[in-house]
Amino acid sequence: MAIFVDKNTKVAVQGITGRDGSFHAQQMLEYSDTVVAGVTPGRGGQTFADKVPIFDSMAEAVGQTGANTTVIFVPPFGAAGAIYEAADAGVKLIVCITEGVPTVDMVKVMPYLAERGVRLIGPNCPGLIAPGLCKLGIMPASIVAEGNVGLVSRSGTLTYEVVWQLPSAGLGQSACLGIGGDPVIGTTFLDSIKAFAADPQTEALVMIGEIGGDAEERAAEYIQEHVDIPVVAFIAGQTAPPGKRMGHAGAIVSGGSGTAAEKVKALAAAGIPVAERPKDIVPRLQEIWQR
Amino acid sequence: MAIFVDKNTKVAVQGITGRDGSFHAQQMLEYSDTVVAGVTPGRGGQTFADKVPIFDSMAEAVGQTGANTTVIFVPPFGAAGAIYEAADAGVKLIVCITEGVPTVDMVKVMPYLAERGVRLIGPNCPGLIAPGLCKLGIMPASIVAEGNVGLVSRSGTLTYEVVWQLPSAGLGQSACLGIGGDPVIGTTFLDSIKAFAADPQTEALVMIGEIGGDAEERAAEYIQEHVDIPVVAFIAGQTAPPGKRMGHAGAIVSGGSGTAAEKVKALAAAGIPVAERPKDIVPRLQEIWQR
Amino acid sequence: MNIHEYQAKEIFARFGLPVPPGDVATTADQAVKLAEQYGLPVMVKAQVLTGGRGKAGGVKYCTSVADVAEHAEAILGMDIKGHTVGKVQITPALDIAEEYYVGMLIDRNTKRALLMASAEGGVEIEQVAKDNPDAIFKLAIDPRYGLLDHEALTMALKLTNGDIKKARQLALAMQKLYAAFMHADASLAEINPYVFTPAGEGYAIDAKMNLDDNAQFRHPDYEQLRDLDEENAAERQAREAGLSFVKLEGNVGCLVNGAGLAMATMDLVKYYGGKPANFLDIGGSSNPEKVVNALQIILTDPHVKVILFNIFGGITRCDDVANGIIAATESMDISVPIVVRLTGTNEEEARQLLTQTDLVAAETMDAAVQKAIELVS
Amino acid sequence: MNIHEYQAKEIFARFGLPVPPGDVATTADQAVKLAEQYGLPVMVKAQVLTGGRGKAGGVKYCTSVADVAEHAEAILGMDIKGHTVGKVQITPALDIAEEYYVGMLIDRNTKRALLMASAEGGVEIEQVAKDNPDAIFKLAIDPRYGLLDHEALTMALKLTNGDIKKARQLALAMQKLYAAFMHADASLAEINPYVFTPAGEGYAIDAKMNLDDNAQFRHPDYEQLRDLDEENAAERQAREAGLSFVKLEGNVGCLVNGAGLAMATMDLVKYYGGKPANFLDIGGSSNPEKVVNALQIILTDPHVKVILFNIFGGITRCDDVANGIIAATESMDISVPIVVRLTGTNEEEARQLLTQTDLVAAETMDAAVQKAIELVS
Repeated sequence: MAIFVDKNTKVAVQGITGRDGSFHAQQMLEYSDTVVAGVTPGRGGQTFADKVPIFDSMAEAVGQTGANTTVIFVPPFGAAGAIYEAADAGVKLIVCITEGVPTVDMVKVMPYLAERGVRLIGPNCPGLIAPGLCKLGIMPASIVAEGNVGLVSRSGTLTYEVVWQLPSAGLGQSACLGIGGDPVIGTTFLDSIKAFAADPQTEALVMIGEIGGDAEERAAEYIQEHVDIPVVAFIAGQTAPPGKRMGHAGAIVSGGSGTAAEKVKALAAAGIPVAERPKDIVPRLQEIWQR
Repeated sequence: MAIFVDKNTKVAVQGITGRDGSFHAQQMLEYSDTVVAGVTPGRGGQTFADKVPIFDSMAEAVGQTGANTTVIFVPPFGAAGAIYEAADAGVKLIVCITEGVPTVDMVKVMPYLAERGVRLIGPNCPGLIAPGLCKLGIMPASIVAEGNVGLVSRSGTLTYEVVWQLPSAGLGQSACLGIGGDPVIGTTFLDSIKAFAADPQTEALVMIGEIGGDAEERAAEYIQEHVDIPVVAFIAGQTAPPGKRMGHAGAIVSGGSGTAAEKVKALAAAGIPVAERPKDIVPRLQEIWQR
Repeated sequence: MNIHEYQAKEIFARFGLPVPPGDVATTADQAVKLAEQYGLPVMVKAQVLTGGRGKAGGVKYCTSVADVAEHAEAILGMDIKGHTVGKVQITPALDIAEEYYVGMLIDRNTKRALLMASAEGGVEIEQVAKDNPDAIFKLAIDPRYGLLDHEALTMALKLTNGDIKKARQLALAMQKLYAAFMHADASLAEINPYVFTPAGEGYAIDAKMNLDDNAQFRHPDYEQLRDLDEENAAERQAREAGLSFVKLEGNVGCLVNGAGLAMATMDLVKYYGGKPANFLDIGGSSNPEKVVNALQIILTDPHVKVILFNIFGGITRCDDVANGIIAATESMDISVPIVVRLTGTNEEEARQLLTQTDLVAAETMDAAVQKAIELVS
Repeated sequence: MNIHEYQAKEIFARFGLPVPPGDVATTADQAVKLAEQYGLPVMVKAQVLTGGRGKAGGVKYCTSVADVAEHAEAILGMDIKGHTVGKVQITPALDIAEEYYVGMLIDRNTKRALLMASAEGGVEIEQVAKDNPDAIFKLAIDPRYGLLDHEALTMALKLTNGDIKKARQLALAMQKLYAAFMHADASLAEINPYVFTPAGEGYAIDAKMNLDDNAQFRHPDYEQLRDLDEENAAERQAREAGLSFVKLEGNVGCLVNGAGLAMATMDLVKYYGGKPANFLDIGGSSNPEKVVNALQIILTDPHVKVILFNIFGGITRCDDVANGIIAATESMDISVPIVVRLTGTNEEEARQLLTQTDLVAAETMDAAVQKAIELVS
């Protein structure tokens, strides 16, 4: 069943006529037939890839195709606007791929989503892939396989690195979720872990964290108290110097907090094994996973 | 039972140490013992009229006295702030007496109140008096008497004028409500009429409107469809020239709409008698009221 | 408070709306200089706080300096609906391909700022509302989020029939108008018309704004926006004294406490065949100074033949009010008769006090009005 | 982006925060002139993008012109934690009766701007947080309504222990700080300390602000706030090339696609006993130009003894990426060995391509890191 999506998921792509939007919409289409609409103001009436109708607005896209989910590839200055539009149109899941969205924009959009009961993944994230079901975002479909491991991560390629190792252990994924590396994001580790814990398909969890904030610590606390399936963690950024932003806007050790060491300590204290190297993740999971 | 208040009403007075606040708090105290707290930041710990404790904040006032209602006598620049504070502290009825509150401030405060399920009366209004029960605001208690007529009005003294005439007809009031003459107000004619219609004590209604907006027309429509008790109306401003603000910020005929003639027509069309002179109100009511 | 087109344009420009250059002249010479500065053709536009200046000949298209001089000369000093034109705005005349209406006002029902827009620009929006209400699109704006990109763009695309380039300009103009409206504490803000040149460039070529007097405390610049020349002397005096006053054409001067009661009093004067000289709300107090101010303001009008006090004494007792009125009238030299009606707490005592004066006491509002009218004829 | 105290103060002042006068000097002469202009005593304050300048001797109280000259001379050019002081701020020294801390940052958990305030001003807030966390009051601000009057005043009254006059000033400062924070797209804004003079007048005498680089598109003034002298040349070059780069002290130059994988690569270098020379995220493409830029940036560091590519080819196929790397390296003259690890779609084909070059191919991340470290020693 995966998380956040199911067989009724119908996807609109906002910014479908842009460079990234069109490329990834094509990839999404190739993976499954869940993409039902594209949105680019001023391009309403056109068709994408000979089959997906393009609309001027999300309201029209939702009204005419029943889209309930959207993936946003709109440039940073319009990304928050696209989120408001999608929420206003009534979709219930928004995946914002856009990198470089101002944090204040995200702060402002959050209550709008909360008022409407809309889930946001991202921004600045690779999105979600539920193998065999659908792909929302930019994760490479070629490396995933259906299975029972849930993956949640703040980064993209590091996640793929881990996904890449699962087949050798005979494992696949229930869903693979990149929540993004920005300071203010919609779906957090905590939200994702709650969803995975409630998903019958997911039998084990891998959480890939990094420096900055205390989302990993919060997740650890929750896992210790509420999650019964095996969980293994990895934390990137042991060698990151304080005060420097490591690519992701949220990956920064500031005021002495948000260090990898603190996170590792909190996870260990919650009984969650923390792999030292990416390649240790799968073995550590197998150690604790009684299949 | 009156409307909006009952025997559990416990009143805080915001701005109790100001000139108007202290004068009217005294009057309210003399009318009933519902005033339980005063609020003036910086004056916490003092006592008003030897018995009402003064607090620095509404949060403290509510916390320590159980106040569930507030009457605001704070100057215009702080009035909206006082409304936010009261709503945040958890009171459910706010009466804002302050005249001269910027309209944009009221526009901004409205959703805050809606989110918290708080009723606002005013601003720029005389408030509410429920004879024999309590007085919230500045209406002269000396002229009211308990009875079964509900009065709702956009103005103050014109209402008193009508109240003054009721005893000669052997009538008193269930409640007398001044909703204020500003363009954006909390409780409208429609809200008041719904409440009066639901109040078993109220057997007849007098609605005193004036030029500007279409609140009277909306009320008329509602009354025609949903209200069974007799209603008489009066509209002030037949002689008001267009484009001129007649005292109340909301009493202005603009763009040819909001005229007294239009209102009278709508009321008459809804089967509501409209008195030509204030002194005709009570006789018109008696004509249609089968007691 | 209404402000002039040129002032509204200054505010609009401050918030980033595309306003063509322009400046005001109070003489034909200045007008010519400005026209030479901007280059011809230019518009000469009467700056006057009323509508219908176009029909009255207050807006002229000028292709030559001679035109400018002639029209500026004619328009300056012109009377438009009782307003004397003291200033003209000179602004380059644009080539106009399309005209839109974009406006914003406070909507009492939604309790929000209401955006209104129409592709039928350049005409009175009230007329469009009457003739073709479907041509006006409306949106009440949630103050928590402001006018969102997609809301503005969706409305703009309807206006431009899908022309995305024009729609983006219009949408941006709507958002900037909203910002100006909220930050300036406006009660009305209109761009009529918002035009596109043949090259597709959008401009707000006319501007109207009403500002909320109640918000003046946080806008120190409001005071200098007020055009004192446009204000009647009595109205200015009333404003300075903190009184609510509107001059009318009759001869019964009315002093009433409370705006609703004041309107009802005017209405009653008319009902009994008289003509009210004014609306005046003296507020709730018995303060003799306020009464003196009010009387002075009313007496600046030579048409006033009688003065009618209609006071409801509620919390302030009627005898106190009577004493206030007596003190005020005694300190002045008033040649017209004064009728006083005081109702409410201690009204008997109040009437008693009045019997010892020249003031004519009345028991009811109707009696007072009738007496006042009698005294006029 | 961090900005200097004097720049943050300019922003604060624009939003109405009470900031004492002040200006910057780049020479002792200028400093003296400014001191004479403001009148003594003054503070001479190093403008440097790091904390702890006070302890380092970068902030001096001066009672004479000679003092100013001497201290400005000493501070200008001073090295503070690797930053060279290029400017000093000269500002009148105030009499200080009380010091408060008022700060604001983005709180990831509430997803809001978080106001923090403490009566323990003038010391590092991290220290207060450690020693006496209850002394810091916090409030997450609802962006729909902003920092409301009563919220600010309630917190301020706690700070001042009920002193209403000071509380009102502090509350206003908090609200103005919030406005500055949101409008300037800050990620951190601090007044430390906010002081009261013995006469009870409040001032923000120190200011710190970090701005959100992502918001630069709507702040044309950001670019001129950036102190290019404070930036390391390689970091500036990376920023201009749109690459995410952080210089470190090691000798293994890392080029990785994705920030998380880049950090994990650095960590793995350390795990196997090596030292990463940098963090560098080259992003998702196989664009040779980007690879060339990245290599140039890394090679500005003479300590780099080996270059390690760690690329996960997902949607972009590994053979495409390999071709990109080959094209880039062939166009340059690189004297250090290069280890390339490519994983993902078509990784076999990619490794095949690399065998025809001088590049050292590795199958796994661990193998690549180990090989790179071997090549250094």
